[in-house]
Amino acid sequence: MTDAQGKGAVLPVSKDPGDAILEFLRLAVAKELADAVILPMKVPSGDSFAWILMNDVSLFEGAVPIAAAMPVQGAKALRSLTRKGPGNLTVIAVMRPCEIRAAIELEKLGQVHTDNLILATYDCPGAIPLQKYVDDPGGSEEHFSLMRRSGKPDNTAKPVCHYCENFSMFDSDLHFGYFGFSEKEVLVIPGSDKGSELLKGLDLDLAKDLSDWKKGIDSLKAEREEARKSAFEETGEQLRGFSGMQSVFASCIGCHNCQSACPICYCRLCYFDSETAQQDPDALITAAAKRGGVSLPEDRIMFHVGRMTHMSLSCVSCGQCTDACPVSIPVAGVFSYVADRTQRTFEYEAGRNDGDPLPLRQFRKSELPGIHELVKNAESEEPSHE
Amino acid sequence: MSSIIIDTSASRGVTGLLKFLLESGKIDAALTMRNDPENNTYDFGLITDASNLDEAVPLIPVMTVNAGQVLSSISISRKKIAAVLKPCELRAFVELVKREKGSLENLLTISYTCGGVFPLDTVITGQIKELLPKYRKTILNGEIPVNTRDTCRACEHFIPMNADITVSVIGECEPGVGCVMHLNTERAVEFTEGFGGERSDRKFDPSTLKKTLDARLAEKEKLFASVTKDGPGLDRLLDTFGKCVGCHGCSSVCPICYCLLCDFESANFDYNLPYFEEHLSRKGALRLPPDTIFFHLGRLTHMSFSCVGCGMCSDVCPVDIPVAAMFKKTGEKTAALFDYLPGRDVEESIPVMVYKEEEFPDIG
Amino acid sequence: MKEFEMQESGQDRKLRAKVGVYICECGPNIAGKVDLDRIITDISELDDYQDVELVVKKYGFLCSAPGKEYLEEEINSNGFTHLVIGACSPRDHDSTFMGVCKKTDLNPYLYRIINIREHCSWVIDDKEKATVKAESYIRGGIARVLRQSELFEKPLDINPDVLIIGGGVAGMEAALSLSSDDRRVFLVEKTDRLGGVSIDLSGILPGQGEVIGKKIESVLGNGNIRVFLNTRVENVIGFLGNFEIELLSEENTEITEIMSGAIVVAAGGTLFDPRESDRYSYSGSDEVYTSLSIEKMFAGDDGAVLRSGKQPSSVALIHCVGREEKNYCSGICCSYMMKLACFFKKQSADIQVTEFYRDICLPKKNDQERFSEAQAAGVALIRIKDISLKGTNVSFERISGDKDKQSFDMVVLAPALEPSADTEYFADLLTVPLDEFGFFQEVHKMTNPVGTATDGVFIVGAAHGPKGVSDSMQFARASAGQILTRLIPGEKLIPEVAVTEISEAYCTGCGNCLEVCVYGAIYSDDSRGISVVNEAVCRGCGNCFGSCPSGALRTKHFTNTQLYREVDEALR
Amino acid sequence: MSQTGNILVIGAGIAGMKASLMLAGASSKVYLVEKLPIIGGKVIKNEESFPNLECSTCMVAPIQQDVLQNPNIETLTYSVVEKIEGSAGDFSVVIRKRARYISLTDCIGCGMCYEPCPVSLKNEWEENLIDRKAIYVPCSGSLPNVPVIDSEHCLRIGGGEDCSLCAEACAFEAINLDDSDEIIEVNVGAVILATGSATFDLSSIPDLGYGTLPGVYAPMEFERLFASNGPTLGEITLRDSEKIPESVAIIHCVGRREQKYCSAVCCMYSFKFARFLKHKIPSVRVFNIYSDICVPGKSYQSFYRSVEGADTEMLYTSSIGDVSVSESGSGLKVSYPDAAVSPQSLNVDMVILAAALVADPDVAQLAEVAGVDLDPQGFIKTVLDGSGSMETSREGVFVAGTAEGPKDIQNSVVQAESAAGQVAEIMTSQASSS
Amino acid sequence: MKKEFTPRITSFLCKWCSYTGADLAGTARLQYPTSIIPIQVMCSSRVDPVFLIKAFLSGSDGVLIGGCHPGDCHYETGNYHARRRFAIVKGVFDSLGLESQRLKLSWISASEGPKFARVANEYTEEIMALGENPTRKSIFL
Repeated sequence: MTDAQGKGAVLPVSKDPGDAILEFLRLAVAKELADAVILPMKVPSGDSFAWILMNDVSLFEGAVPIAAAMPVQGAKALRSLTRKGPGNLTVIAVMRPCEIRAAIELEKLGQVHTDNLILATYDCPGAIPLQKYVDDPGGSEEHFSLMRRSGKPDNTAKPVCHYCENFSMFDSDLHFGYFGFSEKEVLVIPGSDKGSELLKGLDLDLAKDLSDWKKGIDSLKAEREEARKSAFEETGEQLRGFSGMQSVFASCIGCHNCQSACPICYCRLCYFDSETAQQDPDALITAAAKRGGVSLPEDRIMFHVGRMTHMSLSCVSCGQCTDACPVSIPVAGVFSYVADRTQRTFEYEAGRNDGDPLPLRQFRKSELPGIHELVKNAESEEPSHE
Repeated sequence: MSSIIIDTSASRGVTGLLKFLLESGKIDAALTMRNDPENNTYDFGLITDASNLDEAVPLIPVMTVNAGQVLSSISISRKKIAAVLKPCELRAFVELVKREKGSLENLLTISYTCGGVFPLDTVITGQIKELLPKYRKTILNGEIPVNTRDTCRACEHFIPMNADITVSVIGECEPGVGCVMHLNTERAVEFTEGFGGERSDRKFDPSTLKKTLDARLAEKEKLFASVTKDGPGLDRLLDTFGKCVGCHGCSSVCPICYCLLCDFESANFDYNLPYFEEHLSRKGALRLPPDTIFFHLGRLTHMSFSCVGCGMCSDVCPVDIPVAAMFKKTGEKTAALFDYLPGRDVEESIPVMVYKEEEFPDIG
Repeated sequence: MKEFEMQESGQDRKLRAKVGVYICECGPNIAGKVDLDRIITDISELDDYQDVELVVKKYGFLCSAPGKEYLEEEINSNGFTHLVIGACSPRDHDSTFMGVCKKTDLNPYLYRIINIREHCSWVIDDKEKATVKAESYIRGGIARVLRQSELFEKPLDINPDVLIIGGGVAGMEAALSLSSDDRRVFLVEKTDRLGGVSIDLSGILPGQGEVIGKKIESVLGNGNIRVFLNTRVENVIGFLGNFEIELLSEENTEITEIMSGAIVVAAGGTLFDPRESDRYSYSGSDEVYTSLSIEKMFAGDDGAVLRSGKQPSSVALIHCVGREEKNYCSGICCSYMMKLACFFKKQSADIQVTEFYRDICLPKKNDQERFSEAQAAGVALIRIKDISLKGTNVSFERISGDKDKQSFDMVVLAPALEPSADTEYFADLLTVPLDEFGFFQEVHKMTNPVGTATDGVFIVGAAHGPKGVSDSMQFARASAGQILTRLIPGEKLIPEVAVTEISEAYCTGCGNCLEVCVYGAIYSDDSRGISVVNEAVCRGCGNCFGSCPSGALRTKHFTNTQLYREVDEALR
Repeated sequence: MSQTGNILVIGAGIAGMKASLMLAGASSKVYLVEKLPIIGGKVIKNEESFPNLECSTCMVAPIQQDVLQNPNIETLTYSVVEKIEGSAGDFSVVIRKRARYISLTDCIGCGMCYEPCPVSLKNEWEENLIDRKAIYVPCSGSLPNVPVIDSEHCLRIGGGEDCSLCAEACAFEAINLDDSDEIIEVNVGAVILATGSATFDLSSIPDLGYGTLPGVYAPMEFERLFASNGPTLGEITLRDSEKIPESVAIIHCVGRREQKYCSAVCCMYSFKFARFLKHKIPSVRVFNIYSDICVPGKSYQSFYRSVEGADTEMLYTSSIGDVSVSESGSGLKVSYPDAAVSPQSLNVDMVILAAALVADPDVAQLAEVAGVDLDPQGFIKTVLDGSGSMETSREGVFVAGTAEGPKDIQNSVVQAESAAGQVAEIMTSQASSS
Repeated sequence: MKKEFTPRITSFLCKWCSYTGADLAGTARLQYPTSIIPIQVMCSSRVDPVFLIKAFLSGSDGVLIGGCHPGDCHYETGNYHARRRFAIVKGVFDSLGLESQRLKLSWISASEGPKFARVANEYTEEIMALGENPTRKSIFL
């Protein structure tokens, strides 16, 4: 990692870190180090944000680099832009760490091409749930600015944010650090050669030592780790056995919004919407007859479990699924919990840019020694199923 | 054309009928809403064993998913099914049948004069518990219950079209009268044969219904006005749909949107880089992912004329876009072009599948 | 870092496109109005596409013989994967350049012609504007051609045999002109004899009797014609060149299965029943007759006499019976009524014969003789506006408006010709639409009157519309003409290439496309719950596409992505 | 005999083109000979064709394209057949390819050559309603879209003057002013005569004022007047004045008495004209003067009913032969005996004479060349009349379309298909026998 | 420094009639504005509603469909379906208050070169009057 030498450059802040970032981007575009940037912008109705690709500096005014809510997972924006290839434009995208991580996963899946992208992250205090933000933009903004200062998600933030330990520098080309600082300055830290290049181009010298900032970050991390443990324990409890699963997803109406909001679910046609997954009506009724009745739409649990198997290895716990759920099921909580386990099984961390191929695309002759035990455990859990 | 009167609540009456049908083997399965008390959630049950009907709440003013959609996947079965549907669900189903997405052949449709349903969040929050009693009273007097879906409040088609059995819920089932079932078809008469209750030739009583209708029409005017209050045009459109997050939840819960893969999720809407570059150079900025408005306009042209205004779309929209109101309003316009009413008659063919040689003289 | 044993990755396997862009100067017609050199520079510098190499050149006359050779050479030497020609209207030279491609390894469907003459240089005087427009067209062409894909002709084996439904004159005529040693004909007749109505008409058409008699003989005597009497067509599936047919014999109720490449429907017609209108008080029992029954009498020995057996002394011939009801003129009645009139006169000169007509319609060049003959024979002709009968008492309104009454011994009605009873059955069986009058609907009134929407099914004789014997035979021969020139024993059919296909993954089997396709090219595969295109029948119009919300259809060579890219480019 | 697979079709109208395409499709080599410089025949002169008023160009243009692009068809425009010798299965044919002076291969139809030509003449194809140059294409949209030089009137070719303005204007050196007729000899197995028909010579009935009264029109003149690619771009204005007619009389059955037959198409095109007029000029009054309505077949009467009363007033005359047209003031006076045989008259701006279809004046000569008999009406005779066979008195020679007698498009096509079928029959039987 | 506004009218022309008509306008050298962007389709029925919207939202100032006159369709009935589909899009546009004048369906036969030129000119005028399509600049689409 290029930030190994632990240095970063300093950007002055006028109002809030966002402006500093904007100023930085303006310069980059003006100096033609980048052709365009991708930033959130308030939608006309003012109660939400949209991703805007822009190169007209005069429009930067309306942009909000560090937005309080995450209506569309940034990786989706990057995917729509680069799915067909890297293109000729050098684009700087400023996004939350979880968004960048999702983008990196998607690149492994051939859905995103980062060749000409400069991926920038920032210290993320967490996001306000979409629904909350839409209902009360003003209030949410206040909460968010507090969170930004403290670096701690408050009760209005998305549940997953409370225990997200990847809220700061990850495998991005560039990172804007500001946690634990007076609102006076923002650190800009290169995370890759691309990043360093850009800073060089802007004659920003890496004068500032990062250790203080790092300390701050680490202590926040520690708190989140705690939160994480307890959260997972809770979820684990809820999920005990089949009935647990069932009650968590009891109110599911099968709209599959969680899947369409998910940045990792990149399929055009979800397997669980496809012909193959359709039940034959007669079979369904005979099945119903066996149990005296069946709940419709069928296979709701099947869908969620199935989706876990498909994408949990790449899940970045961004929480979009919970936001999208019309019946407020804590989908993200469950998926994050499951992902944590599956990813550990393969010593894999979603969103790492270390050339680690997707676990299911490779194998090691000698691995998963304990797999049989895993199966046994499953069996031993059998009795508690009902 | 006769009717059955049972000295019990409408809901019990219907459950009773379903029990009878199952036990007498006249049907193989019954489709009705159920209540799961421990998670206090609602879902659709396809019930084959009469004893499981205890948790049935056939007339509950909740729509977790449009029954038309549910039914379409099972109605092709050779098995006989009785289904309790809201009027708009039945209409949606009829639209689906026209699209080969279901069959009325082995179906006994039971519907009722509908007072409208509560949005899903009232269920999640448990609010519905308090709302229900009030609800029953209000619809008895033919008034519009509070907190129901705005498209329900503005729905003038609350009397079922072409249902085999119509249960009176609005107005007519005042205490003392009990549950009134109107048998509209031969099939209804034949299925209810041997079922208890007092037979009568009681006709539909329009009095309260009229009152409801007027109230609804008034609401509709208000609703339609509200969705275009700041005047029409592209800006207005952006104001409404601009915050769309592109989850396409509206189309996935839409009973009419039957496509496996929405065209707008197909490869047709992937763009090469030059496309973005061009727009960038033209506008200085553009939205990612693109085609937010495109999607909604496209859906409007694809299905608005078949929109039954059930309101599912608005209910699942994560950013509270008044999708249903917009679609209902536009739908009425487009359907009117062909004096078409979605779900009115299964024989009435879908406007886009047919044509008249002499029409639209002003076009072309 | 952990080491992996991995499958070989497919990363560096990539297709590189090389697009040739050749612009025809067309003398001053394009070069004079468009700055080609500028376009060439601009296009060559396009960096829109990854992995795409562009070769841009101009040439004097690409459509000229040397031009075509030049192009062929260029394609071969450069090994283009795609080709764009900027020239004139595809109507003029699309086929020309497709021809050039066919000579090379380049699939002709990976080429596109851009019309920068008719739509550009010829309609825009301002050179600057014309250049800009031409360039955006060509860019559009490049964007689109890159989305095109190879298409190949799929020749189909055909069965030259022919099924003919109906053993009347039309059917027999068709059978005789079609049958040969390498083409068998199956002639199916529902009754127990050949000849149809025309046998009864024998009376009025001189010599018709033996003519038809001969035809029947030669049909029965023809080894290549297999006649099925008392037989109905039970089931038909397939398309031009390949029909599978089930025949049901009424006698032993057994099913015969046959194959044929084409079907000629000569189901014939029947007469309008005067009872359908009370104006004629027709019972069939008194002295009011239809032309057909009179003809039968004339065919017999004692001619046309009253039920009493006596000669009628006065006969009224009434034209246009049913014309108003059916709202068409059968076009043959005037002629044969004149003939009948003469017959009566021949039978006995003292019979006074009166014809009541509305219009004289004698559309054949020789019909006029009949009229003169009738006049010469002293037949009274009365032009009327309106008429009604009470038995044989005729009350009528002359053209002048005067009302009048006359009574006769005998009245003969000329009923209109209408479709035979089983027309609807066949329409349904063969998925051929009927027209407003209940006759079969031809695929095109003028340019293809015997063809139908179901290619391979031909309509002849009175099943197509009211016709006399000669026209029926004419139509029969026309259908034979089409079959003889399209279904040639041993040769294959080459169906349309740019047809529609349906993606099994996306199709939901809603049936929209099925509904709008007039050619019956789409059927629903219930086992898979989707709709399927029969590429042998599809004409590639794309109507089905417009009806599909699921994006499940692709009209080859006109796919969405192709058109979208073209639009996007053009709008830059 | 390898040659016998070839076929000669004379006349590139709808019937000739149809037959050629069918036989070419059956992989015969077809020589399609057309005396005019363009193909398409009479039908392309109509803007729309009855009964369903279908755009004729849309209907025929694709057929023309197919003919010109079909590798099995050799289209010889501006050519005449001079000899047909031999017998069925082996005719030797002599064709004179008249000098066109413009190369069909080099010319791309840009039209640069018309401008400079100093000669101005009436355009016969446009029924003399507009002028053309000595080098010209008959109408816009002509196929092949290549001009021809009217050698008779060309200053250089006809007048011996030293003019080569057209050649100079041509960027493609497509014009060869020294071009000359070419004699082509081909062997064919069968011949189809599809030379079409003409319309009755209206000037032979002076009382109708055709040729003397500018307001009196022949049907084809009106077709062109209405055509959107015609002389007036579809504007209906009176000859010799820009006036838009306010009243029009259409007189039926002109020439029926003389010809002694009913052409069976005149009523329909008369009603079509009425519909045209009413659509273009809503205020116009149209009168159809008739004595018999002949609308045979399933689809004609309903059209008549839709026009009757709505687009035209129907005036019955007891004797159509006694109708006359005379000048009255600025307009025309039509006199006719009515149902009560009492004389009536009517003032109109325009008169259209529904002329009978008659045999083409050139057909007699063609009959000679082809060695076939004519019928009393001067049309080409079929031997087995009424049997649907299109064979003429000479074996191996067939006829199709209005060359055989008056008929509508549908029946012309049906005959063409029949003829093609009979030819195909011969070809196959020969193939199998040889 | 405001440069003149040249509208862009995406024109879907049916191969058999309108495209031929457009060709005829060319052969007759009838001048019409550069605004027309012809795109050949086999039949007007090939143009489904989504095409119109696509063209509209990607910034066409006008969208034109040219088809055979009713009754003349090369594929029997295609243009009748096209007309219905068009009616629906118009209906949607109207009820949303979008400028439905930016969508036009015109029957142009193969012989109507002059008509094609006329339609091109008149429609361009109309669009000129409407001004540039706001979708061209709007960034939240």
